[in-house]
Order: sequence, then C-alpha cells, then structure tokens
Amino acid sequence: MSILGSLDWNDIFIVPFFTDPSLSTGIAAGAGGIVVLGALAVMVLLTVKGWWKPLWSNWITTLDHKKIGVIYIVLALIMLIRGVLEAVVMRAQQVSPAPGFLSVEHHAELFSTHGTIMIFFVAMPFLTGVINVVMPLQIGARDMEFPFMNAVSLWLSIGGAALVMASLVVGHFETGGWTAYPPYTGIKLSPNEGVDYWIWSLGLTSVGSTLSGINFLVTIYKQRAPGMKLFDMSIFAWATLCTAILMIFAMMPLTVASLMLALDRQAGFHFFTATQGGNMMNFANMFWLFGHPEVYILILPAFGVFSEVIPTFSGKKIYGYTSLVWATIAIAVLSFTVWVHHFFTMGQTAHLNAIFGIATMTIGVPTGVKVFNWMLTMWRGKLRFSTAMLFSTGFIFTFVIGGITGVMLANPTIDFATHNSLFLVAHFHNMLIPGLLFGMFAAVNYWFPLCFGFRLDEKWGRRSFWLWMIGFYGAFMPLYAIGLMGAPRRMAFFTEPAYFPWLVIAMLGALCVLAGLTAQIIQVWVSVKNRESLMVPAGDPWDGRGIEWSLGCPVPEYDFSTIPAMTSREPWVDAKEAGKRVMDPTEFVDIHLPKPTGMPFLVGLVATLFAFAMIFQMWLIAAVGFVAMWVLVLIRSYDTDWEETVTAEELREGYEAHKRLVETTPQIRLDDEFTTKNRGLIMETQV
Amino acid sequence: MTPLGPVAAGERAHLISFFLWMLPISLPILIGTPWIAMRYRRQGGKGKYDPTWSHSVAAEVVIWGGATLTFLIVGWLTWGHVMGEDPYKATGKEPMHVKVIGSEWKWMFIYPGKVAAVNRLVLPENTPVEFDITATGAMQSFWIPRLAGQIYAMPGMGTKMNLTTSEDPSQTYGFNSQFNGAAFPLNKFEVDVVSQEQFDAFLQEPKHPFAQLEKAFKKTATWSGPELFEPPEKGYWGKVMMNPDMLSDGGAAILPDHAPEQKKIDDAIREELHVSQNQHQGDAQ
Amino acid sequence: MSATMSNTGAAHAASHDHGHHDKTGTVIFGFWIFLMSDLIAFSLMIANYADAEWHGIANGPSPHELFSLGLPTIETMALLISTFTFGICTLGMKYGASMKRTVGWLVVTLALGAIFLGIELYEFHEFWTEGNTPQVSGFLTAYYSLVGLHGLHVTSGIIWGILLMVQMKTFGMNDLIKSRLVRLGLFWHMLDIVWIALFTKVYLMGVL
Amino acid sequence: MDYINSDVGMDSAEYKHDMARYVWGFALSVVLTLAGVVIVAGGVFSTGLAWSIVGILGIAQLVIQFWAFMHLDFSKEARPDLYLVLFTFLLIILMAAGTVWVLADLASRMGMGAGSM
Ligand code: HEA
Ligand code: HEA
Ligand code: CUA
Ligand SMILES: [Cu+2]
Repeated sequence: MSILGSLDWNDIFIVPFFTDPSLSTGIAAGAGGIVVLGALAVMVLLTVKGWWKPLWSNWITTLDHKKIGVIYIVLALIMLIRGVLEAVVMRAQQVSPAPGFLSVEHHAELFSTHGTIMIFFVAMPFLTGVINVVMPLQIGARDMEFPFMNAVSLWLSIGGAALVMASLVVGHFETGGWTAYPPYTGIKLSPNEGVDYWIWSLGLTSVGSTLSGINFLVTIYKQRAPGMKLFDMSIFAWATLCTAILMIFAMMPLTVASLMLALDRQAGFHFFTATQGGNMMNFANMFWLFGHPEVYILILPAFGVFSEVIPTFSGKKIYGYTSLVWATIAIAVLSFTVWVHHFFTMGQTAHLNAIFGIATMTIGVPTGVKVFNWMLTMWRGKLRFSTAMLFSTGFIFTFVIGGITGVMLANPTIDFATHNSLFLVAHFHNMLIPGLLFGMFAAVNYWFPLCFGFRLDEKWGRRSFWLWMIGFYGAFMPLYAIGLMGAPRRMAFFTEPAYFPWLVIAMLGALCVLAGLTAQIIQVWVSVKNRESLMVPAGDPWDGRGIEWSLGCPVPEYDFSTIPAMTSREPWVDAKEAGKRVMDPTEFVDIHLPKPTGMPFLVGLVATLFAFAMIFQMWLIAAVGFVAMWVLVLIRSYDTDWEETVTAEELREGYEAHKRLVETTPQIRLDDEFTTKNRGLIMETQV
Repeated sequence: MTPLGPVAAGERAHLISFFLWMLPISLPILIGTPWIAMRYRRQGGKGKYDPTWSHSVAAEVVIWGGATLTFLIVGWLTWGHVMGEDPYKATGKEPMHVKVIGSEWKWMFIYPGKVAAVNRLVLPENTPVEFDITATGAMQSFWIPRLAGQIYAMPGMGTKMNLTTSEDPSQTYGFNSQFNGAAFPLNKFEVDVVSQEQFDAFLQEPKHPFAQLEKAFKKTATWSGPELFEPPEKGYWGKVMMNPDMLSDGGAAILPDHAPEQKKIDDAIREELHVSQNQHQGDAQ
Repeated sequence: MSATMSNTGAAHAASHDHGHHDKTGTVIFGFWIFLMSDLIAFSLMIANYADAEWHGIANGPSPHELFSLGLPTIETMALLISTFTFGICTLGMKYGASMKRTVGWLVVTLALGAIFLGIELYEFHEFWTEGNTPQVSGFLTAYYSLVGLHGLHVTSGIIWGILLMVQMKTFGMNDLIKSRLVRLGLFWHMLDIVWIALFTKVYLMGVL
Repeated sequence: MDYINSDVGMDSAEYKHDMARYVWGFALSVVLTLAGVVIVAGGVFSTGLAWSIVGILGIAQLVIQFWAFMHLDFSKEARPDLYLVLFTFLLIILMAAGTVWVLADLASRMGMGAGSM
C-alpha cells in the first residue's frame, strides 16, 4: 500500500470538473477554488502587510482567555459564511426546475456539510468563544483555570474545521446528513472518504469541547472571586456552568459512536452492520444521547446572554433570579432523559414512546418559566432598543413558536406525520436561528467593547436585525406549511407543484437572511473604520450591571487589577448607586500570567495531520502524527518556566490610570447612549 | 394534509388539538412581548418605571403553575394518543397483510400467496391493512402521508405498520423519507385504493415470474420494468429480513465517480420527472 | 494527557503559594472530571456489549462457549494487587517516603499492570487463532473493543508511569511531580474499578 | 484537601490510619472477587440468582474501592468529588441502562432472536 493511503488523483477538487464537466462538478470545483484562493489571498495579505509576526506572537501563541475567545468567534464567522452560502445554494436548488442544477449527491453533500458546520463549527465555537471572553470577567477571575488546555481545545476545534474545509479541496464530505446514520454511512454504501471526514473532524472538535467543558466547570468552581457564592453568580455564569456539565458528559457518546463507526468502516468490525450481529439502532441511540443534550449546549449560553442583555437595556434588575437558575439546572438535567424523541418512528413499544414523549414535554415547563422571566424583566422597565436588545426581544417572540412546534413533535403520534419532514427542519431552524444565533449576535453587540475598546455601529446593527428577523420568517414559516403537506427533508428537488410558491418564499427569505448577514459584515467594517469615534475607553458604555463593566475597555490582559470584593449579587450596580465610578480596589499583589506558547498550536497541527492521515488511511503518517502529538505534550511537561509576573506595582499603575481616565471622562446621559458622545461610563441621570 | 384514512386523520386532529392547548400559555407571550416593548420603551413609553421590581410570589405561582398545567394537559393527551394509536396495533378485525421490502430506490410489496408488485401498492377500500416492513441496504422510512405516519424500514429487522384505507377509492402516493443516496427523490410508489371488485381484478392481472423480479431487483437501481409478478414462496420475506444481502448486490448508495450506474440514475430522474409532472398535478394537497 | 496539559496548577503551587486557592487540588479536581467523562465512554461500551451479547452472536461463539474463568481471575488479581501497591506508593509519597521507596512501589505496580496486559493479550491471541476475530460477529466486536479499550488505558498508564519515573529523576520529588503521581494514581485506581465492572459483566456473567 | 503533602512522617498515627483504609479496601476486594468466582464456578445457585449475587458483589466492590483507594467519603474535603461521582452515576444509569432498555424494547418488536438480527 502506498504511503499516501487511499488518496488519489481524482480526489483533488478540480479534476472531476475536467473529466466530467457539468454545473454540479463546476460548483464543486468553484467552491474548492474559493477555499484555495481564499487561503492564498490571506497568505499574500499577511506577507505583504508583514503581519505574520504579530499574528504569531499576539494571537496564535496566546493563552489569554479573551483572545482565545475572539479567535473562536472569528472561526465561527468564517465557517458561518460557508454554511450560509450552502444554505442559499440549497434553497436555490429547490426552486429551480427539477431536477435542479445539482446532482442528488452533491445536494446531499451540501446539507450534510451545512448541518455539520453550523452545529459544530459555527454554533459551538461561537458560544465557546463568548463564554471564554465573558465568563472569567463575570466571576472575577484572571483567566481560565487551565489556560494551556484552553488553547489546546481551541486548536483542536480549528483543526476539525480545517478538515471540513479540506474536504472541498481533497476528496468529498459525507452525504448522510449531520446525523450520519449507518448502514448508509457504512463502508459498503459509502465507500469514499466522506464519512471519515465527518468522523475525524468531529473527533477533534468533540475532544476540544470536552476539554473546554472541564475548563469552564473547574474555573467556575474554583476561581470565583472570594465571597462570591454560587447564587451570587450572573445568570450567564450559571448558564456556562450547566453548559459545561453538558459538554463534559454529552460529547462522549458522540465520540464513542463515531469511533465505532470508524472501526466498522476500516477494520471490518460489526457494531452497526445489519448482518452478523451488529445493531445500527444503537448508533442512532448513541448519536442522540449526545445530540439532544447538544441542542441545549447550543441554547443555554444564548439564554444566559439574554439574561444579561435584557436587564441592562431595561434598566432593571433581572426578574426571578432564583427561578431562572433552577430552570436552567432543570433543563440541563432533563436534557439527558429525552433522547428517544429523535427516533419515535423506529418501531419501539407505545409505552416507551409515551414515556419519552412526556419526558420531553417536561422541558417546556422550565423553558416557559424562563421566557416569562425575561418578559417580566422588561415589564416596568425603561427599554432601550439597542441592537443587542432588539435581538433579545425578537428572540422571545419567535422562540415560543419553535417551542410549540417542538412540543408537537414530542407527541409521538404527531411525530409519525412530521418526522423527517420539512416541518422538523422548520422547528429546529426556529430554535437555532432566533435562539442560538440571535443570542450570539446579541452577545457580540453587547460585549464587543470589552475586547476591542469600541462599540459596534448601531445603525447597521439594527438593519441587520430587521433583515434577519424578516428573513427568518420568510425562509422557515413556509417550511412548516409544506412540511405538514408531507414534504420530506433532504430532498434535492420536489415535483409537487403545490410546494413551489412556498419554496419561492423560502428562497426569498434566505436571500433576506443573506442580506442581514451582509449588513453585519458592513456593520463590522463601518465600526472598524469609525473606531475612533466609537471608542469607550472608560468602560461600561450601556449602564451595565455585571462586574465586567467595572473594567476599562478594552480590558487589560490581567483583567482585574485587584480581585473585586463581592458584597452582593451586583456589586458594580451598588458602587454606581453609591456614586462611585470605579470599584474600590482590594489588595494589590503580584500575579502570574501564562507566557504565550506555540505549543498548543503545534499540538492542534499535529492532531489535524493525524486525523487527515486517518481519513485517507495513511497509517504510517497517522502513527507518526499520533506519537508526535504526545511527544509535544511530553515536552511541555518539562517546561517549568511558563509564567510571567505582573507586579503589584504595575497593577496599581494600571488601576490609577484607569481611575484618572474615568475621572476625566464627562458623565453623559442615557439618551446619548448610541451617539459618539458615549465614551463609556454612561449612567441614568437623576433628572 | 388532507387525510384519506382514520390514522392520518387522527394524527391531524392531535396536531390541531396540541396547537390549541398551547395557545393559552403562548398567546400572553406572543401578544405581551410586543405590547411591553411598546409600553415600556424609554422614549415615549407610557409604562411606570420600577427598577427594583424583581420578584412576585403571585407571578411565580402563575408562571410555574400555568406551565405545569399546560404540561399536564399535553402530557395526559400524549399518553392517550400513543397508547391508542400504536402503529403495531391492528386498526380492525383481521387486517389484510402486505409484506414490504424497501431497497435502494424501489419498494417491493408482497401480497402473500397472491402477487408481488414493485412500486405499486393497490389496496381495497375501507379495509384495515397491516404492513410488515424490512429493508435491504440502507435504513429507510415507509410513509404514506395521507393514510398514516411513517415507520422505519431497516435491514435485518422487521417493523410493522397498520392503517385503514379510505372509505372510497382514492389515489395517493407513499415514499421513503430517510435519505439513502443517489436516487432518493425517486424512492416513492403509487398507492391506489380501489373497490373490492377492482382489487380482485388486480389480483388476477397477468404476472411475470418471480425469479425475473428477484434477479432484476438486485441489479437495478431505479425500477422502470413491469410491476406485477407471481408471489414468492412462503416465508420469503422472513428470509430477506434475516439475510438482507440476498436481495441486494451490496448496495450502491454512493456510486464511485463516473460509474455507469450514475448516468442511468440521472436518466431515470429525468424520465421520472417527465412522467410525474403530468401525473401528480393535483395530487399534492 | 492531563498530566501536562493541566500542569499549570502544580508548578504554581510548587513555586509559590499565593493565597487565593489551592492549585494542586484544582488540577486534581479537573482530572476527576476527566475520569468521569471517560467513565461515560466505558459505560456506553458496556451497554453496547450487553446488547451484542444478547442478540449479536450471529454465526460466532456465545460468551458461554468462549470464556473460562481461570486466566481472567488471575488477571483480575494482578490488577487488584497493583491498585493496592499504587496506594502504598502514593500514600508513602504523601508522608515523605524516600524517592527510592516511591519508585520501587511504582515499578511493582507497573510490572503487575504489564502482567495483566500480558494475560489479556495472550487471551486475545488464543481467541484470534481459533478464528474468533472481531470481524466474526457483533458480540466479538463488542468484546474486543470493550476489553481492548480498557487494555489501551492500562497501556497508556504504564507508559505514563515510566515517563513519570524519568521525570522524577530529572526534577526530584517536587510538588509538580507529586501531583502528577497522584493523578496517575487516580487513573490507575479508576482502571481497576472499571475492570471490576468488566470482569463481572463479561466474564462472571458470561460464563454463567 | 492536601493530596500530596503531609506535615508528619510515615511513623505517624495518620499514616497508619490511612494505610489501614487501603488494607481494608484491598482485603475486601480480594474476598468479594473470589466470592464471585466461587459462586460462578461452584454452580450451586440457579443462574438467575447467581447473576444477581454476582452483580451485587460487583457493585459492593465498586463502592469499596471508591472509598478505599480514591478517598471518597462524606468528609468535607471529598464532597465535591463525591457529588461529581454521584452525578456521573446518575448519568450512567440514564445513558447505559437507558440504552439497554431502549435496545431491548426495540428488539422485542423486530423479530430479532439471539444469534440473528
Ligand atoms: C446553527 C445551525 C443552523 C443555522 C444557523 C442554519 C441556517 C440556515 N439553514 Fe440550516 N440546517 C442546520 C442547521 C442550521 N442551519 C442543520 C443541523 C440541518 C440539517 C442537516 C441535515 O439534514 O443533516 C440544516 C439543514 C438545512 C437545509 C436542508 C433541509 C432539508 O433537509 O431539506 C436547508 C435548506 O434550505 C437549510 C437552510 C438554512 C438557511 C436558509 C439558513 C439561513 O437562515 C441562515 C444562514 C445565515 C446565517 C447563519 C448568518 C450568519 C451570521 C453571521 C455571519 C453573523 C455576522 C457577525 C457578527 C455579528 C459579528 N438548512
Ligand atoms: C437550539 C436548539 C433546539 C432547541 C432549544 C430545541 C428545543 C426543543 N425541541 Fe428540538 N430539535 C433541534 C433543536 C432544538 N430543539 C434539532 C436541531 C432537531 C433535529 C435534528 C435533526 O433531526 O437533524 C430537533 C428535533 C426535535 C425533535 C425530533 C423530531 C423528529 O426528528 O421527528 C423533537 C421531538 O420531540 C423536538 C422537540 C423539542 C422540544 C420539546 C423542545 C423544547 O425544549 C422547547 C421548549 C420551549 C417551549 C415549549 C416554548 C416556551 C414555553 C412555554 C410557552 C410554556 C408552556 C409550554 C409547555 C409547558 C409545553 N426537537
Ligand atoms: Cu432491530 Cu431495527
Ligand atoms: Cu432533541
């Protein structure tokens, strides 16, 4: 066998187009070309601008939780562009005269990569990034508990994403959807490397996510500012805690199931083969043991974000803190008890279906409570509709619709008629877009200044919100309708004329979403251009409530010059009410920050190489990669000089400088919040 | 979503009832959110500002109580629906039996001892029917939306589905809803519900030998040949269930690039579209 | 892996103690969590095994035909003694035992682990040469992968132990090394606990 | 809890106390393991009964080893670990027992006998 395993000439993206020219292969070649050219363009840009070095020393080697968070979000945005384009192509395919311009298999590759990318390489990195930036700042910590491991998680995720991108250039991705059920994905029916791409790219990220979960949990458990009890934490920190628990325990079933699938495919094992005693139903079972908690991994951080944004822009304390916390915990625990609702139609007994159906519905109770809590937080407030607040309000309204359809699906007799239909597709996009994505957008708009020191442009932000909101309804409400008519999911084309008008609306909706996305890109662009006038160096541009807003923007690398004293649930609000504009320092002591190191990057690189080699069965290279990964870890374990000290003196200077800045910043009124007068430290005036 | 039979009608009724039962708790949110947003907006809103209002026992009781009550109602309904409508339970006395084998992009229906058909399901009106379902190759989902919900068809396993046909003759279609490769959009079949006489006549229609079907079924990806065959020997379906490979050539879900099969499938897709665009007019609901 | 990825804490405590919290304890707690998620993997493999044992025999042997108790019992004893000797090792370390004693007990432990592994491989070899490979049936697939996964863990424990002994020589018994040894200890004890479940489910119940 | 350092040496009462815990754990484990083997090999009990006894012995040994070797108990220092382990076992019951339950339920309706699927 050759050292290059099963890799062959035809796997290179451009070749099929020449040997078999068609629109479908042309699009594939084009997509591969975009990836290659994009990568080249970035490299040229970096070289011309001389940015390689700063990139390496400021970003790639960083162990700072805020920067790691930013890299996660950038990764999410890059992958999101691909996911969105795929979605738009799918929508276009379904409205063009059947059989459309894509082959069935090419369309299948699109929905499979779209689903995989959106869940694992957009949603997961997005929320992991937001947690990374915000959570330590909210609990008064200086970093994650294990900064090195944090960076390793990051680079493993990036490695996974890189593999999915590589599948555009070398070989194919799989076609069995993001769920990849065997026997379809077994070696017999899916002989090419697509499924292996799925297995190994998910393998890398899910290890990364498990490690992130451990990191978040230990950080919250051990690093809270002295005096901060669990029930003093922000709701976002609570959401992180519950998400972390889900990450730790729910990724495992996926890892186990996908490695079993790998063994079936490469070693002739019989975990899931239909003959010889395998049981494919166990794949579905394990996939959803992961998959269902996964959707709450996706939504809980968004819930956390709304719980921060809504009180701030309502100028009001959050309603029902304790209820919210217990509801979050309940959702996390219950999420492990309902997985069977994804395969009600497999043929199990009525009892089993009924039990799991009803278990699913219990989740409606805590979720409903949360929705009402947000509403009641707005009630008797003074609402300011910033972009973040608009996304939050839009969420409350739209999420309920998705929740209702979710509860319908949870009734097995209804699910018999809606499973595998576009109704289901509408349900989950209804949860994922106005739920998860709106949450992440709100988070970015809200916390952006902490990382970069300036606000995002509000005008374009609001435009993007409206485009998203309208686009979402346009793109997915029609799917509810034709789903109920019996239109199955994952269809490359429909022949029923009755579906056609609905599909056209869906297509227009998707374009509207695309416009929303464009507006967001413009928003970032405009904001970067006008960053001078959008600077808020004094911090706290929105009369915020969490202690993260007691810091200047951007937040210094060491986060807090002194660990804040936790005198209540909202010490920053107390301080402001007492007329203070900085929190009183506690004790200045020398602190240690981890030194930047290229090691996590190398670990990720080698792990990716290993995974790539596994995909193409280059066993020798895989073995070398695997050993190299551990050798790197071993080398790191000899490194004892990995901290640098920030002295108490430097911290004191940092504090004094911030204080001076704050004192010279004129106090402005909330009415000027979204104007260039806002240089930070805004407060409700007592007029 | 116009049901033709009682099972599909039941499913639709449940859907509607669930929707209605959840309205009382959802409407306050759907109406309340925009209303609050208007009333309490900072500039121009009329609402009273109370920044410290953050807890109310009454509200907690209403919220938790209302949600729990809704849960109890829908949960209770669910129990009844599911127990009453187990697809394994016959919908009438002595249902007619049809054995189903799903394969890569075609369906075989065996009327034990009478006839075997491909991609064509003919049923007498107003009759309870029980399907025994298995598959070769990939996992599929057997679904006739206007008659009943779906159930998976899996190689190595047998599942069941029961339904009662429409009261009067009708025409509809069924399909596989679980993606299974290159010709997935073609993986459907016609369903004719006919009068008893017509059904008896159907059983008498001229047939091809079963061996011919078996051979061709293995080899072809999409079916365009004759539809009616002699029935196989007794117990044949069970044998296929135990050993799905006997009726499939190892599958061809993902064809290697440039496989001649792929061309055939593409042609089949085109051909099918020609036919179906004229035929299915008005069949969608 | 966690030996080094989380060394943050240990070295921290080693160099200076600065008050707010106990870093060694934190790293060990993190490691506990890692062990628990590993336990989930094992439990899923066991569930899969239970299912395969039930109706995944196909044309292969049944557990009853395949297993006997002799070797697995010896195997189990070796691992059980090793978990005890590891206990002696780490306990002594905590109470200031000499490096020689600590290394000595560690060597004994790893040797017992190697014996365990040897027996397991011997058994695999026997089955394999009789034609009972994992490719024969769902049951055999489940058997090899469940027991093999445990074996892989033991293997990595042994390698980790050897590397740690090298580090003991280089660094001496500082707090960093001690913390790593304690984590390896937890890992090892956990493997024995997992083995109890495997021995009971696979062999004892299998022979019944 | 200090896992790695103690103020006193190996001649202290603390050491002996800790050591006793290991010895107890080891002795009980040996006894329980051998008891299981004897029950299975001896064939005195009916299969069903032997199955249950062996299962209980296994669980007992599990608990003992968590206590003896991994220092899990109700003390304040061990509490986070204890909660963690208990929560994990809750999930294991949900996931592993749930899996067995679901798969058995499915199998019961699919004509899957032992030896053939
Ligand atoms: C998070 C998850 C997520 C998201 C966001 C989306 C977004 C969209 N999805 Fe998809 N989708 C899935 C998850 C997701 N999807 C999954 C899991 C499947 C199932 C796959 C399978 O079958 O296995 C699926 C399947 C799926 C299908 C196939 C349906 C079928 O089976 O027939 C289609 C068809 O059109 C579709 C369409 C769309 C469209 C039009 C959007 C668009 O509305 C949205 C696109 C646009 C964006 C997501 C914008 C991104 C935002 C930004 C770039 C922000 C900018 C930045 C700053 C503020 C700084 N999706
Ligand atoms: C962020 C993602 C997310 C979220 C939050 C949810 C939330 C819910 N989901 Fe959804 N779901 C998905 C993402 C999500 N889902 C995805 C991706 C899939 C498909 C994957 C695939 O197949 O590719 C899916 C599929 C899916 C199915 C499987 C359908 C099928 O395959 O046939 C079911 C069935 O029960 C279901 C149910 C629910 C329920 C009951 C909730 C609940 O949590 C909803 C709770 C919310 C409310 C109920 C609304 C507010 C509450 C009130 C107003 C109070 C009163 C109400 C009650 C007490 C009932 N979902
Ligand atoms: Cu047994 Cu599906
Ligand atoms: Cu779910």
